[in-house]
Amino acid sequence: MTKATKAQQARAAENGRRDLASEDPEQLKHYYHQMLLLRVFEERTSEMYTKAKIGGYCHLNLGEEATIVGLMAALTPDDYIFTNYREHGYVIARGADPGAVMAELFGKETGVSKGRGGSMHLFDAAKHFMGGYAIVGGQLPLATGAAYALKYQGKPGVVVCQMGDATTNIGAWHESLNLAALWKLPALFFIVNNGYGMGTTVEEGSAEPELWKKGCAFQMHGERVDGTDVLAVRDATRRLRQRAEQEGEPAIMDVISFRFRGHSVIDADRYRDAEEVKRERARQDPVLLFAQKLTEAGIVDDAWLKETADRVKREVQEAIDFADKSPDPKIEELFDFMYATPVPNTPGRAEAAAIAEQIGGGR
Amino acid sequence: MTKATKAQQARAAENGRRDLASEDPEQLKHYYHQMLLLRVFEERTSEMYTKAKIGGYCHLNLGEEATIVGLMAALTPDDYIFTNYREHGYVIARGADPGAVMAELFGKETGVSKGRGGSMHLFDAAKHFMGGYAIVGGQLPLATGAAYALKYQGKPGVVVCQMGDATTNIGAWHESLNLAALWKLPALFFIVNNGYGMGTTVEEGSAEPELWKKGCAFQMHGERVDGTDVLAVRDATRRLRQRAEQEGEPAIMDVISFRFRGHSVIDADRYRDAEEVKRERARQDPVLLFAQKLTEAGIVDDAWLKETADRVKREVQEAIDFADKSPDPKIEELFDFMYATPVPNTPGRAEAAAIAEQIGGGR
Amino acid sequence: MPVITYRQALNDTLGEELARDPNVLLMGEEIGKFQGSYRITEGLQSEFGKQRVVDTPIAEEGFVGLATGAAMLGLRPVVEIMTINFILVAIDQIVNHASKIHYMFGGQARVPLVIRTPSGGVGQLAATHSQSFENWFAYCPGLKVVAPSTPYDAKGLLRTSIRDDDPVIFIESLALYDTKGEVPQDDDYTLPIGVAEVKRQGTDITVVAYSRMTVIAMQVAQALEKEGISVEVVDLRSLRPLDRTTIIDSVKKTNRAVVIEEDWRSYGIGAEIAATIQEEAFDYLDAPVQRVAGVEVPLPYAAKLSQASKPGAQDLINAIRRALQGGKRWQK
Amino acid sequence: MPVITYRQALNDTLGEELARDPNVLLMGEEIGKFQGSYRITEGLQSEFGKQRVVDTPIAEEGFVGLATGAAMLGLRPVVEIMTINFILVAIDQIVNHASKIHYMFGGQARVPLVIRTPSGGVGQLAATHSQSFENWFAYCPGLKVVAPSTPYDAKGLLRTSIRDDDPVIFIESLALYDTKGEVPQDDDYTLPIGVAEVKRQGTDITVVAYSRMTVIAMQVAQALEKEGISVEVVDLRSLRPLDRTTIIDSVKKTNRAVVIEEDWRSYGIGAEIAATIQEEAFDYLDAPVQRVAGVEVPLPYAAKLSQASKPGAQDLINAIRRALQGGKRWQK
Ligand SMILES: Cc1ncc(C[n+]2csc(CCOP(=O)(O)OP(=O)(O)O)c2C)c(N)n1
Ligand SMILES: Cc1ncc(C[n+]2csc(CCOP(=O)(O)OP(=O)(O)O)c2C)c(N)n1
Ligand SMILES: [Mg+2]
Ligand SMILES: [Mg+2]
Repeated sequence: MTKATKAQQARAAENGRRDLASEDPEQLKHYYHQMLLLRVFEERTSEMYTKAKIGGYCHLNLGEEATIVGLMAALTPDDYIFTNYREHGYVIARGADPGAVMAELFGKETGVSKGRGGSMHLFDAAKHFMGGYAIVGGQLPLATGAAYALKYQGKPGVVVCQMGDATTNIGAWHESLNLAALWKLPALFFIVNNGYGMGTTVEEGSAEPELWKKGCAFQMHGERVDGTDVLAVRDATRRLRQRAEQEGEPAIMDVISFRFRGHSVIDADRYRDAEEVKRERARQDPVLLFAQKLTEAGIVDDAWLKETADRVKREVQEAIDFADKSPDPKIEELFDFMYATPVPNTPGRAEAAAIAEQIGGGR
Repeated sequence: MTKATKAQQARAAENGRRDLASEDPEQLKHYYHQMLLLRVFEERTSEMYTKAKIGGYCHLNLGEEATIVGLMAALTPDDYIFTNYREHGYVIARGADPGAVMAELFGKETGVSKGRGGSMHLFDAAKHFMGGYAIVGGQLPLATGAAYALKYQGKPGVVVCQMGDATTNIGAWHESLNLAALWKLPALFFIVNNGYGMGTTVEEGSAEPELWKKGCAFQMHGERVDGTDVLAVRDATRRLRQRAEQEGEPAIMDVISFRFRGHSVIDADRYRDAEEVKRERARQDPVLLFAQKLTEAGIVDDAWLKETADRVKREVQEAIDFADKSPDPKIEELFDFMYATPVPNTPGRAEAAAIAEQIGGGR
Repeated sequence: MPVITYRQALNDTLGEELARDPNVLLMGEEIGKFQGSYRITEGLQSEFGKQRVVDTPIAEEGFVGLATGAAMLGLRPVVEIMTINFILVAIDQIVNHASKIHYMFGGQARVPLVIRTPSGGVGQLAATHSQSFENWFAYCPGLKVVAPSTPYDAKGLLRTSIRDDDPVIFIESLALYDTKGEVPQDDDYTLPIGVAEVKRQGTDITVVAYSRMTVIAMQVAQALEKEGISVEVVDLRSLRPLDRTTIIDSVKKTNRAVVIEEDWRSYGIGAEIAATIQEEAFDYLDAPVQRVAGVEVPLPYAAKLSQASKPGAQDLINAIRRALQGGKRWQK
Repeated sequence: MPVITYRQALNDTLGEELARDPNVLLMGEEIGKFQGSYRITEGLQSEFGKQRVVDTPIAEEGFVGLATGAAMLGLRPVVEIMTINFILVAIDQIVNHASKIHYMFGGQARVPLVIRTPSGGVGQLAATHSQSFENWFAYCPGLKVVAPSTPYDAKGLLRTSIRDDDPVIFIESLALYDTKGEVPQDDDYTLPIGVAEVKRQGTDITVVAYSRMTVIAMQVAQALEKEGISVEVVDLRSLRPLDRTTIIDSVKKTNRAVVIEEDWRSYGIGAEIAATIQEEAFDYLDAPVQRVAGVEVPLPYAAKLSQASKPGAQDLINAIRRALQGGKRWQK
């Protein structure tokens, strides 16, 4: 335990910002483009919500861009990802078409979940993105099970289980991490620590506020990472990913970033001091920080930044247009996907058609 | 963490056996009498089960006598106790009439739970024994809530939450200990570590097999205690009890003892090596060990031991006779206790009487 | 009587009970500093302090069980579960523990606990956030389950629930929070648990409903009146104990019945109502009891699919017409 | 066909499926070294190893969810929950997750998961260890729920369940494990999910049952035959999907029905059966559908109280007589 702790503190330090000399400029530009894409996508998403193009609950990744892009940069196609409901950016950064993601938010047939899931329930099987889950902690046992399957079948890859800081206080956390450590599963428990579970601070929710230390109960290694530094996240993930895959040593990543807005788009964020939020947003804006670093390092200039901004603007507009033009799912298909293996005495197309007809009579 | 751990290891050592010089001989004799009472009570209970006087599931405290008597010796009348389903000895050592406990096992109206609960669900409000619970981990949130109530009402006392080793792997453990630590509740999480959850060893169930260390996830202090040493258990409990009551610092006690028989009376214990079990029983028999210590210290002699054995034999026989002679609960009272606050449209005495009548017609 | 919202009625009642009894406390996620996800507890933490209005970590099993244990020692916790979908992680504490403690221990301990939670769907909350599970709790002896449909009932039943010594599951509805109605200000106004109410007198058919569906039933009853169809509306108010007498008396008068429920049809609340009516009013029924309920799918997000899956006024009207078409038996 | 016990039929089938498909694995508490609390998995760990027959810590939510996630990646886990009472701590993973994954994500992931668990009470297991919750699962779209009553059905349905690509809740009964019956040895013998069976032909009355209650129904049917009462027994076999056609066809023939269930009466399985019959066979019913069910109490431990609370053969006989007394409507 003592040793582990020392090691962990060392790591926490080592996860500091790195210089860009050793990096491939094109890679860095790609990261920036991705981060900006997520930023603009979410800003437009919030706009679309107020325009009532999007319904239900909607949680944004604003402030989390470096965390997401850094994580995805470290993963391989073999890896699987499970997340919570704050997942738009994860699906896009993992390679899903932004149009298909926006279409899902619009509830269209062309959406990544065929319009059945919505903002909190995105899925992309081809990209090994195994779902956004809206019950706090619900994705933890599932992700642990995916890691179990990889080990059982002797397949390469690891499973990343993303969650929020407040999720470390629910029972599923304890059971999942114990099983992962006990059975040496290739899993990374990736905590997006934005300091809040809705209005509750980490300190108000967890008796051990240093979340990376909570693995001690399972002899599981943990590290704190600066979530506003795309390279820090990428490198820590790479290192721990390899350890998980090759040594069957799961780990906790406590990735710190700042939540730019309320918990969801309908949260007015009254419980936080507006001034402080403004200050922190300026201080911890991953996109801005990265733009500065890249400029200082002479990797990009204002022209490139402007051009990239325009490009992203276009890309997001295209996503919105695609979503807008896409068709709604048909009521006649209401019972499609009910069961994977057909079974008698279950409604199907005919019953759905009857409902559709009745709707004609207004429902 | 580092500091805490050192401190804990020190404690673990300090919780070693003590000499008897400083002790009141009468107290020691009382402890011995209680331990033997539990021993014989459970042996006769198992006999009564095979005679079909007792039904359902039945879990014995054999091997756990010093743990129970030591715990109860340290508690005050203000304290509350919640346990799992392996609780016969706890209720008796807390001061319930052995006759009323045996009557409950027999399912009689005179039982501590009026025959409604049975072996796994004993209760004695007067003694602040707040129930045996048969869902693993179920008692943890309840006990935590009792501690919350003591603090809320500014009352003296602590709450002891007894559980087995394997119970530390379920979600309720995590949520309860986090809440207890976060809110500084006067609670002791008392683990009866008999090395097994049914057939599963501690190492097979918990990624951190040193259970007293699992509090690290909540910054909660923990200690290991020799559960075959009544004085070690008493003193450790006293110390941690006071800390919990006065400083609002909950703690974990990892109390080691050996399970003499199968998990329950119907478990043939095939998964353990019979020879080893025999050896360990001889080596870790708390009653035998204490008898030797007391004799060596010249506090008791064979005559007293014999006399105490006879007395205990009588006391348990009286308990059995009482249980035997006691009346069954009446079917006419089937719906008594349904609700604490009466409510319309709920069956009562009349409906129960109708059922009783029907039974005449054979059910 | 002043006209206030369902939300206000709940907020007032919680405040009054906190003021009345120092053993009453509120507990739940985001009920204090955040003012409550749906603002039911707005302002109460600033008024009564963090000791009486307790923000919890996300640990429903933990704090529901904690509240149960605290109730065993005499506190009277009123727990908020943000929505009924999240109650599944706490259900072991409610069903295997809170509901059994008084009976199983021979009456030695009481559990004066209230669990408030909104059930059902609104907007496009989709599969994990639009469910109804009140039938699960109504199934369990030892629990009391209420589901008020108006601000008036919400106040009367919440008061009674908080003052009751048994665990009460108090079912609310997101879609009702902004509805308005008259609410008595009288300090000891309460409503009994286990008693249904005939919310509207009628002679042609009985519509049995609870919670939000009662509002739809009342609207439909009014609309059909113009067509000369006289609908009697029975609002269950309590799902456990179930007031069968009020239902049966109504059906014996109207000879026809429809039950409308927001939950899934198979094994839902309506099944028990229909089964009860055919058991106790068989000879009075001129047509089968019709059920209007949610379509049996994990509620899809897409607006059209979501709408198509939820029971509405038109579905009720169609069911009423079906029931009225069912001719008198002896004419067959 | 050889005659074996229900337990043996399950044990054989699990072994055969483990041998047939390397992606099939068993998971649960004490199923390996301990040989299973009720010896259903006896010998399987020594035969197939610890990788295929996995002993878990006490963490139902964790390993049920783990099995669900593993199923999403192509494994076919068969999980044992020691008794259905303990499933409450895992129910969020089953209902909020496993049951929704295929539909909610537009068919992109399958969950070939089986959860086996004994329901109901036996002996004096008391309030926390004698419950029935199959109605809760039968309520949930996305789940399939089966409840075999004989060794024959147990084998056929378990095979189908393991080979099915959806989450199946497989309901067993402690009191059935030692019952015996003929079981086909044929390798591809399976039974369809969602289809009920007329276990006994009769003309005077239909008794609808499932799991252990079917055994009682068959005994009662035989006993009443001597009195010249011809009882038809419909064994539901599956609770979701529910085979309404088989039930209705039978009632249209007999004009009378009784449903017997071990669960609590209000909001139990029988409510849906009774509601369905009156909906779809109203004009054929000569008497109200009778329900025989568990008495609504947290099951007391005391032998007499416990016995008095459980449904039995005599209760069924009484209900059948009540139903037969219900005269033909048009004679009234
Ligand atoms: C079991 C459960 N309880 C409560 C909720 C309501 N809820 C949704 S998100 C949330 C806060 C989660 O905070 P955190 O884990 O830090 O993630 P973040 O939203 O900050 O990214 C809560 C309480 C839920 N969805 N599930
Ligand atoms: C939630 C739950 N899962 C499983 C069981 C079945 N069960 C009863 S006792 C037990 C083992 C508990 O072991 P431990 O906590 O070490 O206590 P011990 O019996 O050894 O005293 C199990 C698995 C249960 N009662 N509840
Ligand atoms: Mg957070
Ligand atoms: Mg143990």
